[in-house]
Amino acid sequence: MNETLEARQVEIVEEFESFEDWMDKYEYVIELGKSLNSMPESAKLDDHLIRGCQSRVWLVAAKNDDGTIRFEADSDAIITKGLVALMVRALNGLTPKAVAEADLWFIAKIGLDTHLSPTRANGLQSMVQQMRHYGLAFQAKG
Amino acid sequence: MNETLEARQVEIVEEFESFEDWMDKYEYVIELGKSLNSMPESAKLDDHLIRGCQSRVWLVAAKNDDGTIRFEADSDAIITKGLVALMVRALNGLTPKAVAEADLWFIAKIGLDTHLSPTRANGLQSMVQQMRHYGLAFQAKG
Amino acid sequence: MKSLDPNQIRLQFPILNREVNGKPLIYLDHAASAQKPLAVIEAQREYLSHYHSNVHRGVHALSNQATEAFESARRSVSASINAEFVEEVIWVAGATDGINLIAQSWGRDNIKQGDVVLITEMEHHANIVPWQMLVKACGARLEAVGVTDDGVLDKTDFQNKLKLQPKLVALTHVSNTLGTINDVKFWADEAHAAGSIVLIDGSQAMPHMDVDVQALGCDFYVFSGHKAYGPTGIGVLYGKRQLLEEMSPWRGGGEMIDVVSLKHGTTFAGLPYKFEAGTPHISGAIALGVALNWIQGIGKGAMQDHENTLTAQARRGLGQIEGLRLIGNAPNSSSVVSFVVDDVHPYDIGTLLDSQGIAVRTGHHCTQPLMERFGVVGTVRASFGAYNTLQEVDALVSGTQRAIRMLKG
Amino acid sequence: MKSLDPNQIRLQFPILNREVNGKPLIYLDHAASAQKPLAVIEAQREYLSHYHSNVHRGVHALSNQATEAFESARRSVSASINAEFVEEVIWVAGATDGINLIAQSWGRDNIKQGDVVLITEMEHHANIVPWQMLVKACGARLEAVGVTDDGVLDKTDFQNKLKLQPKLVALTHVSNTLGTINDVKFWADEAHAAGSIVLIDGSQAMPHMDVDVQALGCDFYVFSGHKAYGPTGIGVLYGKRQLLEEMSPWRGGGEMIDVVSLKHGTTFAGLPYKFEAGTPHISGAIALGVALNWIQGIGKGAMQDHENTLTAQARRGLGQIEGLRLIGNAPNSSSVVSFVVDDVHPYDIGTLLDSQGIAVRTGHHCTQPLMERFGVVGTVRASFGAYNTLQEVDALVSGTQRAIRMLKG
Ligand SMILES: Cc1ncc(COP(=O)(O)O)c(C=O)c1O
Ligand SMILES: Cc1ncc(COP(=O)(O)O)c(C=O)c1O
Repeated sequence: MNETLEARQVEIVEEFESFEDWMDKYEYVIELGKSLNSMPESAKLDDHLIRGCQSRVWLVAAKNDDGTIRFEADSDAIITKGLVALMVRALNGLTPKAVAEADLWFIAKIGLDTHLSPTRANGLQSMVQQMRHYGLAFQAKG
Repeated sequence: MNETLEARQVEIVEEFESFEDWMDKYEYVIELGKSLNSMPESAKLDDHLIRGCQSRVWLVAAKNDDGTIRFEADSDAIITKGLVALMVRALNGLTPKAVAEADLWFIAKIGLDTHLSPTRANGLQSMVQQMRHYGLAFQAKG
Repeated sequence: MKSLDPNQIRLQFPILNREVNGKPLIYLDHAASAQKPLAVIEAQREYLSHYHSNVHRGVHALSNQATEAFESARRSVSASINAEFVEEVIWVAGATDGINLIAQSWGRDNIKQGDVVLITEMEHHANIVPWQMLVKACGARLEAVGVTDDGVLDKTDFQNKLKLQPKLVALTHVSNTLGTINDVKFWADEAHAAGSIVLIDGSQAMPHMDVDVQALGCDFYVFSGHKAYGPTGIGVLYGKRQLLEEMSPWRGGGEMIDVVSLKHGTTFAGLPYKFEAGTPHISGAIALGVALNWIQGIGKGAMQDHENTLTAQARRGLGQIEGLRLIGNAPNSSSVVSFVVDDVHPYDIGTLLDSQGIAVRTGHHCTQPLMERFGVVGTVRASFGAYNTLQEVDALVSGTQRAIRMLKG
Repeated sequence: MKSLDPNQIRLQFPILNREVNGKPLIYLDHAASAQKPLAVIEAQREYLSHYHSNVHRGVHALSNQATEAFESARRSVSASINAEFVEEVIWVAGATDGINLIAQSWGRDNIKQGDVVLITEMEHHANIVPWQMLVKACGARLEAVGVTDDGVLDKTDFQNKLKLQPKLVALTHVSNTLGTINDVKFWADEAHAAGSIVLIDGSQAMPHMDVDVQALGCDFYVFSGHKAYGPTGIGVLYGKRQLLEEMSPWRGGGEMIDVVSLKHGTTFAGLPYKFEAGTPHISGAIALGVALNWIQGIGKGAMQDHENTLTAQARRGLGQIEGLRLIGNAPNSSSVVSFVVDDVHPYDIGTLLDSQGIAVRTGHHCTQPLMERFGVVGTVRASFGAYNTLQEVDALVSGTQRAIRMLKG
């Protein structure tokens, strides 16, 4: 269990606790989506695309000098993008090992797990998997 | 409405009225089946065969000198044969017109109509139709 | 004609009492699948609880009872589409299954190298992919009639493409994405004049309007039970008797045979059984019969009137929202409203409507070529049934406004 | 292992309270279709009353709830047959539909002119006719392994026919007419050694005995829901992932596609969706999941024990009736008893049993080649499920005696 990750998840959950209803939650997710930097169109390559049936997600991962992982991500739907922002916030700057083993329990806790169901059309589930794969891959490369 | 046919149907219904339960009814149907002359094997031609999924019925029709119809029929299942016997008894010796227009209400009245349902596997429904067809055909021939 | 009181009708739909996300459910996804009246739910329960049995050939009472109900449901279907003969009604698993049956039986028998199959740009994938697969297998060619900006079949294009003398014209009665009602009688006549066989996809028409296959003059007509207030897993393929008689069977197995012999080969049963291999979906067929009778009881005319009122109000209300564009503006249309909003993803609108308890569908609605035609990734689609109310339409409009404010603000 | 109390189980089957022809129903037609426990009936009602919606791709809560339940049912099936991957479980309309899928997808891709497909003389028409149709279309050849007088597969004949190096061996796990349990693991190994692909028809095994597709080593396994205490219109095709991945789709339409384009052609979805075109039988799948869990709850071991007791008693009792001949006397057999009586037509016995409230099936049981093999026009078949009792077996025996007395007397 990675302490940084745990602390971040606790923080996110606290942020969401104040919201009384769904619309307020989404209001905040939308805000998060808007404040996440968009990837330049030139970076939205098919190689980075995770296709859901409806909204699309782009994900790029790179290694920082200290060996931790840096994610950049985007989506064409703003709510998806807000959730993407949360994932990135939770996992950015962690070690490959921590990413590979990450248990993202905060999503369920804040009640947005339906967006991550494998049958959901937004590509988020695949994104989380893809993030873990990067963790594994970067671990392997050493 | 043919009076002979009506009288015969009334008679059959009366015969069946005395039976208290199904087994008694079938006992009698079986008896009727046994007492109906079997057709010689040589007469059981495919031309005369009415195939049900389970039991088979053979039916031959001929014209009497007075223009009425004479039926001969048989079945490989004895209950079917008993029912065949009842049909033959009801319709034998009637004019082609009477046969073509025959309303065989007695079957329902004695409670054996499930055996005549089109979905029933015994070929009886097709037999009744075939008898009416003979009525029509012999009418046409004059 | 009696008019329809949706509040009376709602009482018959147990699901409409429920909440989602803490809000009362407003179900505007009728075109994806209709909710079920109690009569249908109970018919299925009653069947399974009291007279379930395998049908046909049984000697016992249960089997006869099940068979009678099953065949009586076929008669209900036959009556409700005015088929000439009851054996023209074939049970299938749904519209998709029915179209595949035609493609793989009639199609493989009749489509030869170089032949043309004609569809339209507004078809559901169910009426596209089977033909793509068929033409590929046979070396034939698939052509599609274009759609105008209003979402209407392009008449000139259609007439030009009929000059290719397509062997088959496969056309939807009502578009599930645009709501457009096609003049299928007119096109069936034109197609017949060009020597084509005509298949109508009635999935979105059967739940809403009178369907008379003889008056339409089509050769095949298919629809799914679940969109017509019936259960899942069952649908209907209607075909003209002579065509069906000439066709090869598709699925082999029990029920569809006459004599099976390893030495002498197998002969097939007559219609409709030739196309009904295996144990059928008995409870589904029976409950679909009940659903169609239930529709009959309310009256399709009354339903259509009511749904037209809802649709008009939705189009009016949504049409006034800035930046919102209705996709599909045919003069003659059914109870489907599709729209997109500038700079907003349909998924976001759908999610925010859902969190207000309003169920709409977003995405391509299994009509990707139509999305391409209109240059959109997807639409938000609201669709209405007999149980929807004007208040629900108003909630859709204000909910959409609220969603857009949140997303753009 | 817990043993099973049929009287407790009967309480869960509403239909068993009814009368037919004025007598309490004794349902001995399990092999044609099982009756349904309340859990299954209620699962379907509950679904239709509270969370029906079209599955997949929906943004709204109902759609997600339905999708979760639908996919969770797939996991139940996967667990109950011990599939390696959940996507190896494909929903089909029933065993017949599943076998046709294999014949028309895998078959058309793999069977070439001169190839041999091997079945057996004891197959159900569902496992004969699709292969007859396939070999006819492909110029291949169908061979059938013979059956001994006891109703067992002829081992020598089987081994000889494997020397023909059949591309496919399609074999029933349990005979629906004879009750014979085939050693499918043994034959799967032998067939694989001969280079064949192996399809097992599990229609009559799944409701009665443990099925572990990995242990059996088969490539395909199919069964129908309605025989396994589940609803009608749904069934399962299991296939090894790699085989399924290589196979062409069969039905085209919605759900089974990735991108549909009229210009660039269509790409297909991954497993399992590639084979699930159109709106699936959602309520059927969910209720089948419940049925398999219900079976699990009782335990197949306990069921089989109980059913073996019933069958042994029936064989004993019937076997003592003069002039009665049991058809099928395999040492290893399931809860099916078929018989004929000298000079008596099966239909007559079936009718007289029915009038005593006893539901049996008579006729060829969709196994005409087997009837030919045994030189009979049909048999009377009694078949048992978990809800049958020894008293019912006794009623069958005495009812048959009475019928014979009436018919011969
Ligand atoms: C051994 C066997 N195979 C296949 C089938 C066909 O099953 P269904 O009619 O449910 O498709 C049956 C049942 O009739 C059967 O007993
Ligand atoms: C116009 C149209 N055709 C075909 C279909 C396919 O119906 P199903 O998925 O029930 O087979 C649908 C429904 O999705 C439809 O709307």
